[in-house]
Amino acid sequence: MNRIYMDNAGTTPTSPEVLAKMLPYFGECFGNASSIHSTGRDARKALEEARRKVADALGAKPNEIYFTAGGSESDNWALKGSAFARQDKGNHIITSSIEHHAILHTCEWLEKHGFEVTYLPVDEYGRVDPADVEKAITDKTILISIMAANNEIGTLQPIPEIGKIAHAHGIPFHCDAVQAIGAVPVNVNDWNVDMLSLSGHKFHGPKGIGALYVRTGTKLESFVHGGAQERGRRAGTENLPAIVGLGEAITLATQNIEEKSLRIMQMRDRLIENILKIPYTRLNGHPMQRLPGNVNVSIQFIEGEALLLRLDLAGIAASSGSACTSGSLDPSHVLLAIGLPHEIAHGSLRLSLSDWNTEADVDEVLKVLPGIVENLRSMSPMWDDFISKNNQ
Amino acid sequence: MNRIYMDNAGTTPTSPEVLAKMLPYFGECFGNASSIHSTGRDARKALEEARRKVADALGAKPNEIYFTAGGSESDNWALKGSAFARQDKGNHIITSSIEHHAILHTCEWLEKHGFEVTYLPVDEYGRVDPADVEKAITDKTILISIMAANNEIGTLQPIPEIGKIAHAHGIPFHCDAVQAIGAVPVNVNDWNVDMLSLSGHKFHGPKGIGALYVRTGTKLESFVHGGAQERGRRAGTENLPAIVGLGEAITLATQNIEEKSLRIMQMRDRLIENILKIPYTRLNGHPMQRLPGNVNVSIQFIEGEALLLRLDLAGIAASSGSACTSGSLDPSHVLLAIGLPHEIAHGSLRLSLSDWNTEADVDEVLKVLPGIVENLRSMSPMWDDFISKNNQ
Amino acid sequence: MYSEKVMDHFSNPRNVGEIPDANGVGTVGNAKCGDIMRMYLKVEDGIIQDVKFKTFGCGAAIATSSMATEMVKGKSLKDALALTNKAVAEALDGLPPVKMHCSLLAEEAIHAAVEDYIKNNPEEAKKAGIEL
Amino acid sequence: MYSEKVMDHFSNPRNVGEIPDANGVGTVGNAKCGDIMRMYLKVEDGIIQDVKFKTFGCGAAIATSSMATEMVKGKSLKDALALTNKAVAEALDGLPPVKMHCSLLAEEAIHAAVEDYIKNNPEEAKKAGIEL
Ligand SMILES: Cc1ncc(COP(=O)(O)O)c(C=O)c1O
Ligand SMILES: Cc1ncc(COP(=O)(O)O)c(C=O)c1O
Repeated sequence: MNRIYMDNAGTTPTSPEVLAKMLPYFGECFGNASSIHSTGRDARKALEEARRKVADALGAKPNEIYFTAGGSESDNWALKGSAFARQDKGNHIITSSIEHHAILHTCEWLEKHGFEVTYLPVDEYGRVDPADVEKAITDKTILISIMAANNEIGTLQPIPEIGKIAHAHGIPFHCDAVQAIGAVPVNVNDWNVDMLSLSGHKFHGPKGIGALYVRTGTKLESFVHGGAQERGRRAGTENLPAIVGLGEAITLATQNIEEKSLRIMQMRDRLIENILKIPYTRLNGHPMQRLPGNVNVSIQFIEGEALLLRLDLAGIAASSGSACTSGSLDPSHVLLAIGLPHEIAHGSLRLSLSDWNTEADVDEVLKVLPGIVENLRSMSPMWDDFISKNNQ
Repeated sequence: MNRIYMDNAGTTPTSPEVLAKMLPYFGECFGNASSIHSTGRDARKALEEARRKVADALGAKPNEIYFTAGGSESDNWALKGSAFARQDKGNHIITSSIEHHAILHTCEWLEKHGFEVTYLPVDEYGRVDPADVEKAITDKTILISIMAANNEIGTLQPIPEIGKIAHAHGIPFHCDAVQAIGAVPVNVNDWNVDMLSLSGHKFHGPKGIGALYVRTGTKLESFVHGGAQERGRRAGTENLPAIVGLGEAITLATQNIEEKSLRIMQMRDRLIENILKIPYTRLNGHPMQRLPGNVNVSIQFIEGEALLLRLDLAGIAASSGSACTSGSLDPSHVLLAIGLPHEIAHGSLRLSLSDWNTEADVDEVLKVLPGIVENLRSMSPMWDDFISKNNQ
Repeated sequence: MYSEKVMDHFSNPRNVGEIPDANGVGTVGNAKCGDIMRMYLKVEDGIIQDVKFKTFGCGAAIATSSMATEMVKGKSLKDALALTNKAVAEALDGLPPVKMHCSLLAEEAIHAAVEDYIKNNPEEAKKAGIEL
Repeated sequence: MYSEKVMDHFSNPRNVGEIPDANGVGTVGNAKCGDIMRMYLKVEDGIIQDVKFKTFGCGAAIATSSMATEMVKGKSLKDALALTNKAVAEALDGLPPVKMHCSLLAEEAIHAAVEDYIKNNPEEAKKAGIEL
């Protein structure tokens, strides 16, 4: 079966070009970049070249880029590292209620360690109001962290405005841009960010590698302590093949981004338009300010996991904000934050596209999805109850 | 030039067998192991298979193995995670003065956050005395962390005895076994450890992947907060290719370990015996209780980095405990802890072997090293002064 | 994550639907938690002659509903009341730990339908040796 | 990490050795920190006719010693006293930041040797227009 992959917000395959660049660094050029012998020196050259590529993609300076093991580590580092480094200035952090768990659970941990966190609400489209950010600032605020693009509903946040507010108050601003890289143009200066997290596997780079951008002068404690790697700020033998892969992947992902996005947006909009023709469905997230590749719809009277499994049997990989996919009883905190009732949130479907998807993929999804929905509804007691109520 | 690599304690190349096992997981089977569609489910199968392999290699249960980004993260997690999880019981940690920086700098960070750390001394061979461990225990001690094998001088610690003492006092025991895996047999039960750190790239596995063994029932906070990966204890999209590589590498590394070690020890001992024939040299570390592949000698009147560079020009990659290789002015804390004066510590050379080394490599090193030493001494004012003093 | 049996019962659920003249109906779960199961029974002479279900829920919810109906079909009311979630899960070659609550729901749905029958037909139930 | 120039001066250091009849000798650094440099000068008519060094230290220490001797050979005492560590580092196409102290040591070693000469030969120095 020719499988269709529409879970690119979850992870993406490493592109063959990227893998090809990585391969020499497993074998021939495997050196420890911190060693002084020539095996180590060759490694260092590749490392710094990759750092320059990541910096270029963000409009940053190479010495502002630190490699990490992924988006989660970058987020943990930015939050805990700032919190502890600026503890003398205050203990208040501002974030949003729809951040990724790598931010939210880190905030919860910080709350157990003496910090106070404001979780800003979002509107029905998942947007943070910059005015709310400004209102939440106190003289104890030491950090603001808002994501660039939501991983579930794809909503883009007004990052440059929020950054401007943060800076007007002299507060460092962190942005989780894990979903934004390769999807929308990212520039740390235009965005007024002081720290920015990214993760390689979200844009056809390798897994287990990410980066944290840290603007020169930003106070930040180390998170992983140990050796003097990454100029003493992030310990651990450098993961050279993955670092080289990240450099290559981010270069490819940020090339011709407008053109690529346009093509992806066309597929996205065709999916949305046609899925919404199924009765009792709704689009989640902002209609315009959304990731080019993100489709998130709630399909009433059916449950997300069952839908995913049926799609999977039909050769389509997707994801859901259903509780059942996570093992908890509550559905996605993001869907609840935009005001969906639980029973509707349970029936959500996320299709996330990359530039590897084709119009034929879209055709196929649109061909099989309505039948699956109909079938699942036909076995749903909620659908029954709804129909008989409407017939009365 | 046919290069000889004797810096295996720094890092090792990923073996072709291991890389071959990894490759499918970059492309065809790239799924997110936490997704429920079949791409994700295949990923999960591979993940759990790798976990079983790591567990088998340590005599542990699969659900006691957590994947991390490497040895440094494992060490940070074990220490910070235990410290915060057991804060109500006390604030005292016992470790040794010759641990890796991933332990020592983490301890220093914990000291800034209300914990107290005892850094046990070592004898002239770098051994921790189990009696010292027992003496250091107070009713506030919440963790003991001692490395299995030192990365610089190769000294093996009496881990089972120390573990027994820890357990007799009801204190959890962590062991940094990064250098021990694949070099000596490791068994978490025989060793009486509750947590154990390891890192893939030290035994011909990939970089950027490691594991922390956590005995069932051990209290440990998360270190990287976020998604529910690794049963909610370590967030971040699973680095599947590297995890598969780690599983393969640890299986290969722990196979026929006695036989392999014997061969490596023979090379080691031939190196030591012959290098010590150069006048004014000494062996660092324990003569018997040492890693099969570790040679560490101090060569008086010359400086380590210059020696490494000369060896490198002769096609031999090695390392040193010289300050000059680290950019600090103090030489290795390990060499100072075993009582070497600074000027002798500066002239240390570490040759670390893996089973990829050959007797021919040893021949070559023994052929070129004496000439290099002689040449460097001939330009050393310290050597001049020493000779003229002895001639008086 | 799911066994082949679970996937089989999920993709080809047995006994989906309604029984128009059911004499025992039970609904358990709630939409807020993401699972609702409704069981329809046709009981004659103390024997479950027919059983059907409708379920809103995840793969495990659908599979356990299907399996539970298979397990009580043709059985006595007593047997149906003795059905346990463990038995359902085992018949499916196991369920992931986080999904065990689905098998509990299936057990409860069957029990609720049987109890509904008993409430509506106390005489018949007594004949079959069952009282609430 | 090191430039080609540094590696060249490290692998083929110029002017290594002693001058048995040196009239200016300077030693700086200490073994504890891992670097000792000793410079030997043969000065005639205010000109450094010959210069040699011995160095215990890292690659940069050896390379800067070598370069510094090259830079003062055939030069006047005044020129030698004007030698800066920056000039030495630049002549080597730069040094890693953590190694800049080596170039400082090379500057100090040259200066120490010149000062030794001046101390021992105050009259000659005066003739060359130099006083301590
Ligand atoms: C004993 C010891 N612990 C920890 C580490 C850290 O491992 P990694 O560099 O893979 O993070 C190393 C190696 O660098 C080591 O030798
Ligand atoms: C918005 C966002 N932040 C952080 C992460 C965490 O990244 P990783 O799983 O690579 O650690 C993800 C993806 O899982 C994400 O979508």
